[in-house]
Amino acid sequence: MTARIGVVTFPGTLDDRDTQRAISIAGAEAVPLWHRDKDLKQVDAVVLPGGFSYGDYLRAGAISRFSPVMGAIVEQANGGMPVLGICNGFQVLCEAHLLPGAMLRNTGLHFVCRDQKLRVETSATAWTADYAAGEEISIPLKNIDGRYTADERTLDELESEGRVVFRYQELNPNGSLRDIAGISNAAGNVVGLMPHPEHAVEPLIGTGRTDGLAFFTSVIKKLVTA
Amino acid sequence: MSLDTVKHAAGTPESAQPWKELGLKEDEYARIREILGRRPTGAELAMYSVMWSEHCSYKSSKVHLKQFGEKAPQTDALLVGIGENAGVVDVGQGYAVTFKIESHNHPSYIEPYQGAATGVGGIVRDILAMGARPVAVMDPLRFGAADHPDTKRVLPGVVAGVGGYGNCLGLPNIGGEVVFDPCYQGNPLVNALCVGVMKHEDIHLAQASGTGNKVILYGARTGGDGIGGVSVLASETFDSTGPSRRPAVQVGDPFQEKLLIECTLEIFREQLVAGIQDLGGAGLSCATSELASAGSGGMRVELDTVPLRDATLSPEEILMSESQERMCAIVEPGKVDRFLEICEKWDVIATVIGEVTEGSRLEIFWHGEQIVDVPPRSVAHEGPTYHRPYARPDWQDTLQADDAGRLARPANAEELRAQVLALVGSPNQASKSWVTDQYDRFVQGNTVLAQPEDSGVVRIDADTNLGVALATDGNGRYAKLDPYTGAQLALAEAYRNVAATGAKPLAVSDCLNFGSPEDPAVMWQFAEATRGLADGCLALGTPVTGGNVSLYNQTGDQAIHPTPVVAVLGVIDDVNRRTPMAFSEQGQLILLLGDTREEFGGSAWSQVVHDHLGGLPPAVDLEREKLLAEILISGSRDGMIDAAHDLSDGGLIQAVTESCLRGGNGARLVVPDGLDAFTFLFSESAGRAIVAVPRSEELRFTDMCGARGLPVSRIGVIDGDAVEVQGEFAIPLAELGAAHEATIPGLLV
Amino acid sequence: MARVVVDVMLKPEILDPQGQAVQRALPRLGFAGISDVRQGKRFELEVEGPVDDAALARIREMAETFLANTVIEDFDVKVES
Amino acid sequence: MARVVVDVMLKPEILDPQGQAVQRALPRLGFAGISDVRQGKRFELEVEGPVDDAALARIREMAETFLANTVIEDFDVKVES
Ligand SMILES: Nc1ncnc2c1ncn2[C@@H]1O[C@H](COP(=O)(O)OP(=O)(O)O)[C@@H](O)[C@H]1O
Ligand SMILES: [Mg+2]
Repeated sequence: MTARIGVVTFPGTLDDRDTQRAISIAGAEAVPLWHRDKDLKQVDAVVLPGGFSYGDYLRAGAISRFSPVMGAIVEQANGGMPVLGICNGFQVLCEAHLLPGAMLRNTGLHFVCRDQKLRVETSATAWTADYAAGEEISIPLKNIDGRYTADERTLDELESEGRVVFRYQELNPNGSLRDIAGISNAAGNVVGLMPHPEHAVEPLIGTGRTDGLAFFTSVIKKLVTA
Repeated sequence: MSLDTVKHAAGTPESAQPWKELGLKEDEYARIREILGRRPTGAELAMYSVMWSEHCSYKSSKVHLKQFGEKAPQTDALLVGIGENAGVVDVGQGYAVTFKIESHNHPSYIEPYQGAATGVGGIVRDILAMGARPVAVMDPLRFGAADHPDTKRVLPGVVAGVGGYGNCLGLPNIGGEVVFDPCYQGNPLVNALCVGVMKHEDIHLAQASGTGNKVILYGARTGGDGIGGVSVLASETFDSTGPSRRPAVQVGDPFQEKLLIECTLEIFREQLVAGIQDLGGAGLSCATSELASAGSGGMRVELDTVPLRDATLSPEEILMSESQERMCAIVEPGKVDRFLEICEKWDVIATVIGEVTEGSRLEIFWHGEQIVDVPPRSVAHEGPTYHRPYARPDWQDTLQADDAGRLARPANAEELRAQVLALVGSPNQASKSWVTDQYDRFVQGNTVLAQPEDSGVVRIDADTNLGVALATDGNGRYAKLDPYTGAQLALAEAYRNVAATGAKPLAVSDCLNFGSPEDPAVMWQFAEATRGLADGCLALGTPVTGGNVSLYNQTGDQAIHPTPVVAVLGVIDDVNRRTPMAFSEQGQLILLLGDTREEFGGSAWSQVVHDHLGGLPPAVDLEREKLLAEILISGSRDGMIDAAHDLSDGGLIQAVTESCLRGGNGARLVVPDGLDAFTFLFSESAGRAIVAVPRSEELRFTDMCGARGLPVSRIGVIDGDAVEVQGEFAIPLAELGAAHEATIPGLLV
Repeated sequence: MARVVVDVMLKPEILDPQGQAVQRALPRLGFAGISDVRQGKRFELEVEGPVDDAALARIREMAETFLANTVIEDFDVKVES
Repeated sequence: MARVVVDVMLKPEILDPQGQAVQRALPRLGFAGISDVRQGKRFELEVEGPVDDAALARIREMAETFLANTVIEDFDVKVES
């Protein structure tokens, strides 16, 4: 069986086509989903890609969160379907309360584009099984609203439940609390992170490394063996 | 206020009109009356005045720009030449590439963020209007003195604007320039380039043909912002913003533009348009008159159907408004419904505002009454032409006689070392990562090389690995010393940068930034620079496909350095063989290609160490540039070189420093026979590059150079973690890196 | 037509680098005596029909679910006089 | 310590993409009856010492030269009660 992974396009989404390409390279079928779609075309997993949906006006992700497609995604995510939010997608997941916390303007106040080192803190999610816990990877990061924030209780809970999935290494590019780059929900099927694995799947392109490919192979393996 | 209809105008020939306030000259106003056989209506006057402005009509420059056509080299690559929104170049495999560079200088001085942002937005729509998907942007920028307080206002705003708009559109920024010079104080240069890709059959042109076809305006609503923007763009002073109380500043909405791009590409895919034009300077005046002028018939527009953001706008203001993020399409009646459906899908407002008519006139109505009745060509293509007087300024000889070769040179190795550090840490030579890290270079997932590489390279076909390369260059200091040679040096440098990454240079776009054309000295600089560029393009076989002229970049009688910025587009058939600049393998040999002479006029060294500008710029040898490019391309194709970096401002030591820092490896250099260390390190002789060659390839590579007659010398080896010049000095990479990286952030805190 | 203003500010415990940047710049520009700056958002809503309690309740709901993210922000709704 | 609020809004004739995006979203979220939305900035300044006319004049100057970009924005200074 070939896994079918949906990629949502909101108005203003930018990395949808790259994400589709990354999914194909990893060996699954990428299924485009439109923000007005009310059903998910029977996909097995969904990626909310990066970009500036609705221009990031109001707050990043604040308007997209109300799109018709999000209703279906919230429902199926709560039922266990793997969902990955990258950058703007992560912001949408927070706004939609599928993940706790919120994203704020970078402390440096600038857009930051860099090759970012991360530590994969856990392989116990749908999207990180092909990494080893503690593994260091380097993938592009590019955002202006990437400062992950939550109250202390939530942060402690995330830590104790092993739901901090990625942490910035060497440099915290945006002032995220506890160097958090990505988190998951309690069940581990919903993951959000600021850096961009889909830009690190081909040796020649971008940073020239393929450290992001395992996101997609992880979920594909899980879906195919399920 | 009563409506000034065509009928009313015909009956009131004596009514006084504000032609002067609109920037028209007396004879120009007389000519409009002659063309129309009556006085123009207010709406017609608005149209003529914006379309006949310097910015839209190129009235001072077009007699010189003609050379780009007259001297165009023979090439099969050019699919669409000068005159359309942008030129189109055949890059093989059925692909066509369109690219163009434009200026948004004056608006960016007034409001840096929005000025720069809308500059990016405007050039992207030009590329989109050709039928192409925009795939990357670049931003050649120039600011006043690095330590001037106003630079702290302008630079961060411009950079945030370029980034804010481009990032939000999802266009990777793959290169540009950041140059500081006191001559740009008060006149920063914000140039923006966009490149787009399409299949040959997708090329679209700006023409309104087919009687009965509908004129559809789509995108943002029309508002009062930007009215008078055209006059600001090209007028002598910032305060002559036309008759309107409306602000001249335009605010961009990159989200709207992103929707416009996706919506337009979907419309192209379904072949729903017969002609298309973006709305830029002069707004609807420009779009309607140009579409009608290039088409076969006339056009009728119901102006009151235009969706407005501000209901109080007058018809004149609607015609002149430069509200951003709008496009105008000509659509067959049977395809209108589908067109509107796609717009609805993307939340883009679209309105049928008129149709193509049988006749030959552009007619515009306001609630049923006719307010415009003109021959469209007279508005769009038959504006005034000036043969402005020009003369070589008398100070030019004095300037050239002030030879930089006489400047005091470092007396010993210690001074030499100190000057190297001063050079690589000077604002113009320092790392620009503070700027470029604010730009997304990864989006779209096709970026093969981006800043700080010699050229930006993007893959355009993921199956065949076909790619294009682009570099922009300009050196106002060289051009000030000799505008003819300076323009050719800009061209040669961009050409060399493209070749250094392994791509074959194909075509040129240019942005000519100069002072006031009413100053004969400036006009001479302009004439010389265009002549130099046209001759250079002919010699290199790379036609000019389009570009932009920005005049009046001056404060009082103080003009900026003449600054022709040249963009060269190249093609690389397999991006896998692109050559990066990094020295990444210890033990590889460093070879210097080309001749090094004592050439310091206009050099970075003369600026940094002596604050001097005088003498002659480096000599240009375009045959040598071609040969060098061939060698660099062959070296890449045959896998002989692992790194290459062109030599330009700052000379060899600058290039070696950049390649070492990028690769994280040091280098041991030996001064070749016949050269002194100072000249070896700092000369800016053109036609040179350094390459890193695996030892196993040295003989094959140097044999190739020998056989083709390109001088090559082995100058060192990649080694250690310092840059060492044997017998002179060594500088640890960490120290070089700190000097190179710290400068720009230090200036802007 | 009436105008309702919604002010949205970061909660006091949340770091506000924009406000801080403004505050840090002030002395350099010659403005002394400002001990703290916070930067937030102001929305001006033009409301059709009467701004009665029901309308205000709806706007408050809109602020709570949409205009502000109450994880990080507080809001305040005022009828403009 | 007194609080002075500076509200900065885009001039009415200037495009406000953010406000427009918010307004367009409202009906989809089930909020009808809002005919226009403009989004601006709100600065809360904590002022040391008395907020007398001199202090207000200084703050107004600060707003004019720094907090607002008067090419495209208007501002309003208020003492918080
Ligand atoms: N404003 C900018 N935007 C994007 N890239 C830039 C900008 N300024 C400089 N760069 C990049 O930094 C690198 C070094 O610039 P420069 O020294 O001008 O290059 P060169 O001398 O080779 O033309 C190049 O890759 C250039 O494209
Ligand atoms: Mg270069």
